[in-house]
Amino acid sequence: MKTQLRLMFRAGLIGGLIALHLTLVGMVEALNKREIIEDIITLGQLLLMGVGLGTAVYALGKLPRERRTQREGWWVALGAVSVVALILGLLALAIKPLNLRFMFQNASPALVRILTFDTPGVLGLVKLWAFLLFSGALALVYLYIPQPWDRTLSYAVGITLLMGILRALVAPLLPDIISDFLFTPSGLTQIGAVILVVLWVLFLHYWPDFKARLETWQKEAQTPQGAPIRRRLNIAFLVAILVLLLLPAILRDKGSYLFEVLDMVGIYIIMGLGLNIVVGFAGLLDLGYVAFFAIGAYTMAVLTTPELPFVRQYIPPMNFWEALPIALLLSLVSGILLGVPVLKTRGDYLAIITLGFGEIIRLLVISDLLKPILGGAQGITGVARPTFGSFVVNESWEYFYIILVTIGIGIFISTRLRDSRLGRAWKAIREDEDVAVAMGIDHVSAKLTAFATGALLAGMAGALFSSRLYSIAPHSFNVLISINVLCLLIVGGMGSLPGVVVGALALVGLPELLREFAEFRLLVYGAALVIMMLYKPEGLWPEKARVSRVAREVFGDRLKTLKVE
Amino acid sequence: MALLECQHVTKRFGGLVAVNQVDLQVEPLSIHSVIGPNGAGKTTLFNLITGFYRVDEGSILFEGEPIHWLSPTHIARKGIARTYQNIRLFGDISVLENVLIGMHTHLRSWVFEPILGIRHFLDEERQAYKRAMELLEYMGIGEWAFFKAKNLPYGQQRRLEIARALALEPKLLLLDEPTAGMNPKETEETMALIKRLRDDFNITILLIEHDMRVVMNISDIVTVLDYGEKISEGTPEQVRSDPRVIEAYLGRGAATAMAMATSSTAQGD
Amino acid sequence: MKRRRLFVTVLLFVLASIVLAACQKKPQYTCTDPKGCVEIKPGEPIRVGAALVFSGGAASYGIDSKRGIEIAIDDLGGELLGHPIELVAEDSQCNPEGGQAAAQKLAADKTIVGVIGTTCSSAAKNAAPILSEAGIVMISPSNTAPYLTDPATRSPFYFRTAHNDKVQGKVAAEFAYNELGVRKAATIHDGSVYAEQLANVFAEVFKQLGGEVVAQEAVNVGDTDMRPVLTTIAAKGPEIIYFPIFNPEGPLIAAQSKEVEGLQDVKLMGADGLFSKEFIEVAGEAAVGVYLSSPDFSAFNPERYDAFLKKHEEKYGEKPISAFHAHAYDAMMILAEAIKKAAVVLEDGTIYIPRTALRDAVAETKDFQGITGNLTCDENGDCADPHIAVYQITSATEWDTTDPEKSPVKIWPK
Amino acid sequence: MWERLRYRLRYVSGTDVALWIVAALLLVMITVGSYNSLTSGRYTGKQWFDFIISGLAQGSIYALIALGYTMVYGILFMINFAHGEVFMSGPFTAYFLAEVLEQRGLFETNPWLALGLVMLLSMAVSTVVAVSLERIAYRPLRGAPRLVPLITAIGASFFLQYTFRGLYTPGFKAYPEVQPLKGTWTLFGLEIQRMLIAVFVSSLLLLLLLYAFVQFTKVGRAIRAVAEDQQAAALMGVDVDRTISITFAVGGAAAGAAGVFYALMFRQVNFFMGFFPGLKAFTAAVLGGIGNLPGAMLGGLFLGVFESLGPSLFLEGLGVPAAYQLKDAIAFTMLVLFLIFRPTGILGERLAKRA
Repeated sequence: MKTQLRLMFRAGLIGGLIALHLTLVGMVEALNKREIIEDIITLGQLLLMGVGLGTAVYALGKLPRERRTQREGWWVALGAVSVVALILGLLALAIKPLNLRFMFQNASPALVRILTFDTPGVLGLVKLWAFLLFSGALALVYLYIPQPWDRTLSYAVGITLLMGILRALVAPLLPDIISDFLFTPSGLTQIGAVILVVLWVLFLHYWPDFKARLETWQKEAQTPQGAPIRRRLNIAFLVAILVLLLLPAILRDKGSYLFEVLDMVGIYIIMGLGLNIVVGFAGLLDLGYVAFFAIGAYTMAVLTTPELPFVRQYIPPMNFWEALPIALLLSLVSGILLGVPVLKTRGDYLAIITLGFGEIIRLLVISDLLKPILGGAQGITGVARPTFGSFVVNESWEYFYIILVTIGIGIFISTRLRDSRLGRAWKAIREDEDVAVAMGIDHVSAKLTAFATGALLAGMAGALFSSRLYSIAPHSFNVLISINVLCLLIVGGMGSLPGVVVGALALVGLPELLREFAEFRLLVYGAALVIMMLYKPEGLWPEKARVSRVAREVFGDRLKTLKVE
Repeated sequence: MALLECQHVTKRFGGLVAVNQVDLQVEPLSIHSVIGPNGAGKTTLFNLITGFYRVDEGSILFEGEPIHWLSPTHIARKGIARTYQNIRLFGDISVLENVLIGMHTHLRSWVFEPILGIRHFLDEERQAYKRAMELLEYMGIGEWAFFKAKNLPYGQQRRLEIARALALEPKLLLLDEPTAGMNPKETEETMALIKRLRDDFNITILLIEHDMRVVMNISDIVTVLDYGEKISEGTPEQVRSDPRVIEAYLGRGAATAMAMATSSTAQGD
Repeated sequence: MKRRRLFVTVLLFVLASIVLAACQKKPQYTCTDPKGCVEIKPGEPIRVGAALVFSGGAASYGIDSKRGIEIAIDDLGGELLGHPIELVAEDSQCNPEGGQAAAQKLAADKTIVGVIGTTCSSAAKNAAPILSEAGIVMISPSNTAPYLTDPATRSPFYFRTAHNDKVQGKVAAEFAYNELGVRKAATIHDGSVYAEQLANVFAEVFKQLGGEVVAQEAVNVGDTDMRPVLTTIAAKGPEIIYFPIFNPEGPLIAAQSKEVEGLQDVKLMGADGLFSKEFIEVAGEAAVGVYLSSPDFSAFNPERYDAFLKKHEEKYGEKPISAFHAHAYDAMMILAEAIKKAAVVLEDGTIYIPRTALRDAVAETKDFQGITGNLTCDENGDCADPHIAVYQITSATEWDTTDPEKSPVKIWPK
Repeated sequence: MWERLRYRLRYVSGTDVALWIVAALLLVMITVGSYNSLTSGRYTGKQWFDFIISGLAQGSIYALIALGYTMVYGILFMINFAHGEVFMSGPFTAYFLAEVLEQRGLFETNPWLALGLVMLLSMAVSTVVAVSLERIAYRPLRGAPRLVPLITAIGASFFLQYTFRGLYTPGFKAYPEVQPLKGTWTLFGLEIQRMLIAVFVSSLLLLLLLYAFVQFTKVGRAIRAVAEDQQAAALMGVDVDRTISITFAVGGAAAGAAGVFYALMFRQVNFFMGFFPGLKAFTAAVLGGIGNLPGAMLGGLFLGVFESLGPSLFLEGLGVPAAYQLKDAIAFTMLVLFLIFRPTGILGERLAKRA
């Protein structure tokens, strides 16, 4: 009994503190403006509901499985949720008499109204309690749903709500008739929510069957008599790729925002691939990676803009293709130049030196000293766009193709180098530099090559970035970019190429879509990083044990007899 | 001519003289052991030979050329490979790749060959993979080729380290306490392996041990260090009976008293 | 097979209901506007975008402006033509990519009527063309870069209620030369587009008038110790230091200049970025005597601004946190006024807002009684009150803009 | 002859040569710049002195923050990126107390008591933040690859920044003035701001206090033992978790105190105020030799003076416009040079060896 009480209060207190944090930081109030399901629930309420649900799940998780559905489970879960309600209720009561607003700007009358569901007096508190009890009870209800359906149903509800939240992404892609029917300007319509849940339940329910069938096809295709199936699968695969490739062109009008986001994700993927070589392969912790990005972007801008009279005296404005090789060359050279001093240092010193380099470049860019060349605080406008004959790449979906090709090249280079002599030298240096050197590896040139390759990719990303934006400003090139790229590597999984893509989607794409909640974007970003590192430090898509192409070729069937780990 | 020659090599750390005026001559194709109690300066000597420490005084010649001013990379390229007392493998990459890294100096490709997928590069890689596998199989750890090195059992890790050093195709192989942490049976196997290595690969081996008895059977020459100074050198028999060696190992007081006993134990081996 | 039938049934049901829903729509108004119209059915909100900076070091400007907009919406009673007003805030950050992304996101939403923003000129450079392309009228509360309303480069749907740097910098220089009679000036900017431009315009005009600019210095946003830069300036012997920057660097310069030898008697002058009570709170006694340029408050009824401040404190529990809340308030009000003018109201309460007509309505704004002055939009999109006054702070504790006799005291034009 | 030369230079690599050339170029630039500045007579001796004084004051603030950085690094070998936020949390919270006290007039009647109370609250808040940070975010990650705690610290830094921004305000809050610290004192015939002296002296005091704590108390011994070798310390009966918590607490308290000084000196607090000083303080810690308490102090002062003096002394002489804008570039260039030619910092590394 005593342990249960303790568990109840513990869970309740943790949940209560999180709820307090969310309300006082202003998240609940801000998100409350967004109705996810018309007239039913707002995002703010959903957030509180999530806290209630989470508290109940946490409390239940600490109980032995078989006792969760007994009376004990009900008491502990609902009790914990009640503690949360108590804490929030106290907050709602205390705001006015204690003048909490003096300190906490979000402890406003509006917040009280939200917490008490617009009902004054005791009734409001009862409503809050009932609301939280309801959300806690959801966790218990989940336990009673029979096996395959519990998961299916909860996933379906989750995905539907996510679609409501990411409305800006989904709705424009659908035909107007459908999207008007399913979505309101801020979220889902009531019917829309029901329909989506039903559709997702059906989809998720049939998905395993479909997947199993696909797998049997694949297996059949590998048997000698499976040639026709193989052919059909290949065609399907090709068609799928083709459709994917044509998708931007098909969606260009509706998806201008989607491609805006994807372009940015793509640019970060290119940078991520470059930094992956430096940090993931060679183990050189570079916190000033933005420097090369800035060099690429600024070279492109300075060489192609009609502005900057000082520069134009000497060089006429170039077009994109003339400037690109120079931008790449300059970033490559700067990679080597910045690499040389860095060679002498290791570990954290390396990190801080590179951080310093990044800052130096940013300060130089913004300075009055280089204003005639780099435009100073005003930045540069009129960067050239890529041209193919008379066709000018202009729209974000058009840039997406160029970015896609660049990503392809980046991945190609990365994979080729990873399994080569140079790649092995990098890995050796990463693992143990002394031993690597004793093996006859020239660590100077290996490190410089890593820096140069990384800088090249960052320069490419920068050139695309500035051309796509048409104008650039020095404030874009701050240390946060370096940190963001590093974080996406780690979130994706250090050294893993698919991890770069996943990490960029998670850390650049998702926050981009939630731009309207930008006040809380970095708050959530920070919390997500910490949670990620605590529970999944190897990343979302860690590098798996691989057998390289050459090994597969050389050892062939013998591989099957070897243990691979 | 000696393959490796140390002339009056001295290394100081602050006030401590770790290696003091050491002369050493390693004859080609010999197994030469350096023994001495803990802290005698054996590993420091290795670090001097492989270029990790700078020589304060004296010189080190390899095949008659001074090498003590070269960087570790270049010394390795001259044909000196080593292992470490506390095994240092590239833990997070596969066993096979560890050996491939050992072959680094014998491969030629750099940035462009692999990116462009030049045929010459691919041939070279295939050869290297085959050779690496042969080495692993020679050391009896072929089946582990695609394991991460850090997940190998301890004994296997020692073997991998030697395989990696052999991949360098060295003329001189430095082994730093290759039997550390092994039981007597494993120790014996390792000694036999070392002897085989010399014969199969035609290399010279310089070996560090602090347990004198281990090396007696296989060594051609034994050098004894104590407090950074060479106190004795010669065939195992000569060294074993040298009173200074006994003193170093057992302490001054015990030296004379135990002289007889020690020699008889040693003979009993 | 049973399962599949269920699936098909549900799918049919969904399709049928969608078709039914689609058939209900009956067009009653034909839109002829080249950029299209926004249709707002009864009960649906009028959605206004706010593309401001909410993250990073400049966030306080954006949040400040957003609060101004929200108060304006409150003052409108939360509704317009019987439709509630909904504010859709997007972070445009303080850089081109942020402006571009926010603009794309807002442009993709066909229900957005107009946009208040952006905060930073660098973001507006990219946002303005995109929103103009989409036919969304855009009024910025705080862009000051001349580029944006230069006839050669401006976007047709772009307007602003903040002062063009060219206007304010010129006024400051003329005041310093003619009124104060100083001949040697120094400028300090903080690397922001606003301050750098203002400082440059000031220096240019000051030189044209015949003065000498002895030092053009710069600090970084986030700097706290200004003594070194002030010592540097002191050595050049200016008679006035013009620092058109923001809080908190501005008040720090004012405060620390009193501690630097040779600067005790030098005149200090800032711009509207510093025109708020916070300046005296941080600068303390050192604020006394500082000149600040700002829209001329005597041109209109200043009590409205006081009422604004009261509402602000009530709603957000604190005083305005930066300089552009009033501009944002006016921007929202101008937009609302224009919507009223341009909207076509049908009998059932449905309204249509033709986009180009809305833009024209904004452009026709004339003598609009805002809290930053009498606003009139010129043909290039500059809507700020052209009357700029110079105020002098005379008290370290008092801040009263309603009474021209109290600090800050209006001293020019007389 | 050639042989002899080659022998002499036997340990010099191409990299070294390149670095020496860069360093020599920089040195020439610095010398020419300084010579021009000094001979141009733009500044009087008093003004040069003023540069140094304000540099010392700013440097003292860096030093105060750097102490926390260095202690944590010394014991855990991790860069506690969130230390700047620990520094911010204290004074930002204590602002509200200060505001109340000012309204009640305590800053007028008994300024020292008021200051003491504010200081106490600030230190308490910073300590709580630092300790919970360690408990929640860092402790579970001990022994993880080095990048993992670094990323965690970055994440925690964002989280804290935006939490406090949400809680209090995204704007600035102005601290009340402390009357006794206004005005100037005359020292050795020179007028110096009282505030500057107060900050400088208290940072020195704090350094001595911390030094004594680490060097002479039982807990301090435990800290040094853990810094030297965690496992060995644990075997010797030192409670490692507790010791690390204490280190964070002490570092946090120091940051809280530093924060109040910062707030008094610059009269304003803001959620972002920890970021740049934090970065600089880390630079200072590295300059002084990370993990080394007196080193952190020295590094901080050094950095402060360099930043303050550098633009006028080096850059202006070379005709650089708006030289002050580049003061951070000078600071970082110096850091880079330092790390290359003396990688262990001014006083060398290690908390354990030198405390």
